[in-house]
Amino acid sequence: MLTAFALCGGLAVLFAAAALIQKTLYGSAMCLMGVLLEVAALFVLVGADLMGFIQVLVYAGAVMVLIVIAILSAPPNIAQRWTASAFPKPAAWLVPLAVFAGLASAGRMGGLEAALPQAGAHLQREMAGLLFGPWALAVEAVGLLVLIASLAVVREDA
Amino acid sequence: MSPLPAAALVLLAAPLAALAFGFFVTHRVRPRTTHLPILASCAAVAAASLALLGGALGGASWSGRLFTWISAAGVQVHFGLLLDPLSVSVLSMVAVVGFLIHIYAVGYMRHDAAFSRFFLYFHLFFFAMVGLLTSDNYLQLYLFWEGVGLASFLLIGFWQHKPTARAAAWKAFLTNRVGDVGFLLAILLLFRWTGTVAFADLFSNPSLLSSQKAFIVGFLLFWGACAKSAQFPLYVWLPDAMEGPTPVSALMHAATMVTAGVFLLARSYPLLERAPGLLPFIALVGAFTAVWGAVGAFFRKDIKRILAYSTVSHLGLMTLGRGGGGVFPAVFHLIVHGFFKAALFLCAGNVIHGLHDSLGGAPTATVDDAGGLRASMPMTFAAFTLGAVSLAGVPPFGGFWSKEFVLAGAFGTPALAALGLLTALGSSLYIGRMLFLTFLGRRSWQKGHAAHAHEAPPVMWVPVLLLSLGGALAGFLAAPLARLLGVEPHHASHTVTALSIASMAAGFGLAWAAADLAPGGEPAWRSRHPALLEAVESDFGWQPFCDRAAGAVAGAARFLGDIVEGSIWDPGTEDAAAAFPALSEVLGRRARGILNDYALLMTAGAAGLAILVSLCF
Amino acid sequence: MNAELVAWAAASALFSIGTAFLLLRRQLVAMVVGIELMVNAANILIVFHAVRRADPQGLAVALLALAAAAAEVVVGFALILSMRNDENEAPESSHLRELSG
Amino acid sequence: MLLTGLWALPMLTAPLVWAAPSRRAARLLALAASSAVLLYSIWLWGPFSAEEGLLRLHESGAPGAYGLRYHLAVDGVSLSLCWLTAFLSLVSIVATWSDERPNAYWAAFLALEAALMGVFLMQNLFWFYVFWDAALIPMFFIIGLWGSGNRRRAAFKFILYTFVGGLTLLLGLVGLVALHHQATGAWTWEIPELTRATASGPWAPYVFLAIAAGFAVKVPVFPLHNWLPDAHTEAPAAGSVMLAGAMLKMGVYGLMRILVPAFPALSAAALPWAAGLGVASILYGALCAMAQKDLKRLIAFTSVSHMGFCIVGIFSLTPEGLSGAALQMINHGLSTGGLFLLVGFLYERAHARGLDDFGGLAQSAPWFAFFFAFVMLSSIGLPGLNGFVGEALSLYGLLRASPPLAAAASLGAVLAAAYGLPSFQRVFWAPPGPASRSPLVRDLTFREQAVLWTLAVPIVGLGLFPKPLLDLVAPAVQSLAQR
Repeated sequence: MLTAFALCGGLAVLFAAAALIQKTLYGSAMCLMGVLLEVAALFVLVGADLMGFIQVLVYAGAVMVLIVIAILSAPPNIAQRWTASAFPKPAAWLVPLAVFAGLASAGRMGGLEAALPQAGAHLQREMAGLLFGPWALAVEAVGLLVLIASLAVVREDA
Repeated sequence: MSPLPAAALVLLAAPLAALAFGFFVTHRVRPRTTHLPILASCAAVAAASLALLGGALGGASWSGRLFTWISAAGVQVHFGLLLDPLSVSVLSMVAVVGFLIHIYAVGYMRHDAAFSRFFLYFHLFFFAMVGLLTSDNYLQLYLFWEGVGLASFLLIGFWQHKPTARAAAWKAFLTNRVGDVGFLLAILLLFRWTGTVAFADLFSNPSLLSSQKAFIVGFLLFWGACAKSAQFPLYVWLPDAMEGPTPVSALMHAATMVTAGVFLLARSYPLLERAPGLLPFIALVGAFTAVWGAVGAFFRKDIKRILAYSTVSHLGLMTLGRGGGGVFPAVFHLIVHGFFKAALFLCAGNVIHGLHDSLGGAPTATVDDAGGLRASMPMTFAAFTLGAVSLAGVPPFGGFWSKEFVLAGAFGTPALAALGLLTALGSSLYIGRMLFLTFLGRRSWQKGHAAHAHEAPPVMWVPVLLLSLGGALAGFLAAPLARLLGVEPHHASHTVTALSIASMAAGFGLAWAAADLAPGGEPAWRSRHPALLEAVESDFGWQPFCDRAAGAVAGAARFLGDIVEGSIWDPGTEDAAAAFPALSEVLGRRARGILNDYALLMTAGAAGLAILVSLCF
Repeated sequence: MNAELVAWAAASALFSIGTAFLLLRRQLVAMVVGIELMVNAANILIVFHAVRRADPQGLAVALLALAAAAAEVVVGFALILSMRNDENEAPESSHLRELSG
Repeated sequence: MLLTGLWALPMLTAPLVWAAPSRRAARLLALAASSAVLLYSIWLWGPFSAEEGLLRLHESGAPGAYGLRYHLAVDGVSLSLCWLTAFLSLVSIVATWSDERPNAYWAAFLALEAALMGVFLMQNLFWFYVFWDAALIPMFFIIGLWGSGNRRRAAFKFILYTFVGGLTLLLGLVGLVALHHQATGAWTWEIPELTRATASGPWAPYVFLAIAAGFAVKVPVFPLHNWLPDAHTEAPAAGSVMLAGAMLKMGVYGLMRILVPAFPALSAAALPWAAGLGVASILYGALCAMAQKDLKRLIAFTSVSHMGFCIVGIFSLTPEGLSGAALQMINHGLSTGGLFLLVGFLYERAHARGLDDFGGLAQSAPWFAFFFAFVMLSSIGLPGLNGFVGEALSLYGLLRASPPLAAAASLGAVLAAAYGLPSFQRVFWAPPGPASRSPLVRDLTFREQAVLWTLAVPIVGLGLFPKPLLDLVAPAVQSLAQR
């Protein structure tokens, strides 16, 4: 299990890196889909099946569709991939590296448990209980947010 | 010590009251009468001091505290009066001589537009000196010491329109400040080492200061006295100081200013005594100054300048007396010198006054301008002759006796003795030359001038005659003064007397030979040695050196004030401020409005902050 | 091998790659992709630790975050599409240069 | 509520003055307010001496979060500085009475007075700093709006320089609070508490330096003095009086009230440096003054020289030196204030202040000459006038701490004569220059003379009877020296 977990994590990172250096937006989008699916797999591997399904549904499904539509509605521009920054490019590359270094050092690497945790069946039930019980207001708020967001795509002249 | 009598308070109260009344009332309402309250105050001070002198001769001395001046932790200074034999004896001379000079000044300054202002300054001078003499601690003495300096500044520069007077006034004050720094440091060191500056505490307990500390303090005090009393390195201001009106010179040279330093040394004698090697050093400086002044006086032509250098010389003698023979010779010579020097200066004033028309109103005269005045100015001539023989030390006049005591003290050391005899010779030499050229000889002033020399009015010659008589008869004061100071005067041996009389006589002889009485003509020896004359004129380079030193400080000031301030500090701060707009210009060119750049800066900033925080905790 | 190390490493790498998108890619769509990567990185950690602690609240937060991220993508693309006034070019970060309002 | 009145009264009157219906009403109101503050501050001596203890007349609000609290109290030093501020405010207002100044001018002086009072009264660092920086604002406008020729540049230089100094100070003060928190675990901004437990630790020297630099800019100490000559020169006469007379004292007061008590060990260790800088200020200021051709600039540089005596007095850490510094603050306020007033009067008449523009004024304006000489003599430390006592005590303190430095500092007395008397001679004795021939150069008017006589009284008084003031500051000074 742990090997599978590590494999999926590694693949997700590889896909992300590939997305970064793709020349075309389509390529990036496809690589992103790979990342999203690998993340879903990570969720399933720790026993959070529900989260995995939702990840596939919402991200790998709905959001990807949105991205593809956004790319489609603009003319392709393959010549230019990187931004015309005012700063030298190596300096700009250093910042993500610094972020990685900072995050990596902040986490307790090789921390508490070596084994991969597994969510019990009750955990997702309790989550549901939370969402529809005490956290109902938050769920309602997010639902409202999604509704308003969907209104945003309505064209002004429609 | 008895409590202060009323007369003691008069010493300070009368001049203060006179000054206030003169400044606020007569100076505004009737400026021509300002001298009246001031003369009254002088008379009161003279009477009070003579009364005190009488008491002191009866064995009394007084001291008292008036109020607390400064009180801060370890520094406790009280304002008080100390009237012991030393201060009373000098005070009496100062009061009497000062009073007579005040009277003389009424006549001398009668026609000056600033008559009233002159008297206020003049009396301030007098007041400061009286305060100085009666102080009971060093800090209070320092207050009046500086007051004397201030008054001398005002009076030397009294004729403000003259650039030389302004420069001389400044030079006097500045040189005195150079000395005062030493005095002030001595006072502060006394506080540090003994916790007190009161004379009574300091001198009653000899163990307060170790001999090494006494040397440091004594040396600094002597440095202060060097400036006020015109001793060698710091005498430079005194010859210039005759830029003021003549009564000022008389007061300054005889009574008020230059005697202050000698008085300070006399006052500090118990302290100086404790310092090993200091008294011989002082004596040596004094002897050197005495000869130095005598040489300067001999070559000068300006009559006031001759007298000024003669004062330098005699102050050197007093210092020599202090260093060699204790308090008595110095104080005695100080008193005698006060009388005859005042007389001589006032005579010079009479000469200038008398030649006023032929000089075209110049404030001073040279020996060449005068000549043959004995007939037209008989009273002045008489007074001058009395003063001159007294100065030269012709027996039995006053100067003879005081010089005997000084030389007697000095004869222990051959070098001092030689210098002392040389001074004795020099004194008669320069004063004889001046006497011969001014009053004997031919009347050079009549040639080409329509005007005539005339005798001064009685208000001007009576005080002069009295002063010169005082100087001549001052020999009688020796015994009472010695009794007053409680010392057994160390009489000179016959050898010393003979030697000093011989050198005096030789001096007069040389003077007669050196003074070419032909009118207006330069004696042949003068014209043969122009380099020598030039060297003497510049005091063998010492005056120009002092001027250059002052110029160097002024140059440094200009360097700092103009160049460093103007081209380092100002641009430094202003350009530093201007760097910020320049920096924003540079950075602004980078900001081209690209989203990624802002994201970059934001992320970099957040990451940097996170790293900083993680490092701190 | 350590599970926590894997989770941290993957999340850190995803997050910094997302940052790189944001800082270096020219197209606005790609920048949104970067943001998605960062959200996912965060979610990985939240879910991992929720499971490890058996805390349902963590899962609930991850779920809500996921929904909110979806909404944010929608709004983001709506903005990108509406700013597109030049028919011949893809929307780029350099097009948003001037404040007006 | 005794002390609040001292700063609240001018602060509340200032907007009224600004809003007054006419210029006449505005300046009358300003006069009334500043006289009331002066009388009130003098009256405070009664309640002050009725109390016991070092800090008296405590007045405090409820403690707020993070130790922020409204807390006022005075000791001898701050009370005497309050008197000085009130006195000089009144003097400045009366001295510029004839000017047709707008309402805002008078209001600015009251605001300045209020801010200065606040600095001297506050016992809470936070409020202290608020007033510290608030004092810059009215002074900025006084220089920038009503100054002479180059006023803009001077005003900006003034505010930038002193504000940067203020920020350094703020950094240091926050550091001090943090150090105190580290040591005791309590957050407080109360000055008495901060100074009771002495700060230490590896960061303490940096905090010390930051605070010292912040105060040193205001004093100003030698290398940080550059804002002062321009600001003093371009400010209007009354502005220079307040700037030199009262505002520079903020820095010295801060050193005495905060820096030295909070870091006694470091202050003692800093003695050679701090006193060395003080001596450098004395000599450098005096030398620069010698070279100046502009009277106001000359006096400005003498301020640098005189404030150097305060520095050496404080860092000698002896009761005598500290008393001297406390006295020197008052003395410098009086004598330099007086000199700036006199030059202001001269400038009002002739619109010139160069040394070479004048000459021979002693003939045409004898009272002018008298007062100028009088105040100048007090400034160069003639014994019998006020300047001497403070300088001598500071010098004595330094002598106890470091004799060689004291010897160097005493040369300041020679240099003082070298800048003071020639400037007097040039203006009053030398042949008349272009400006002194102007018929506008008249002698002092009655109002001007009245102002100067009121200055002359304390100048002589403190010169001959400084004991009451020395006794007033003695407890504060003793407790400081014993730390």
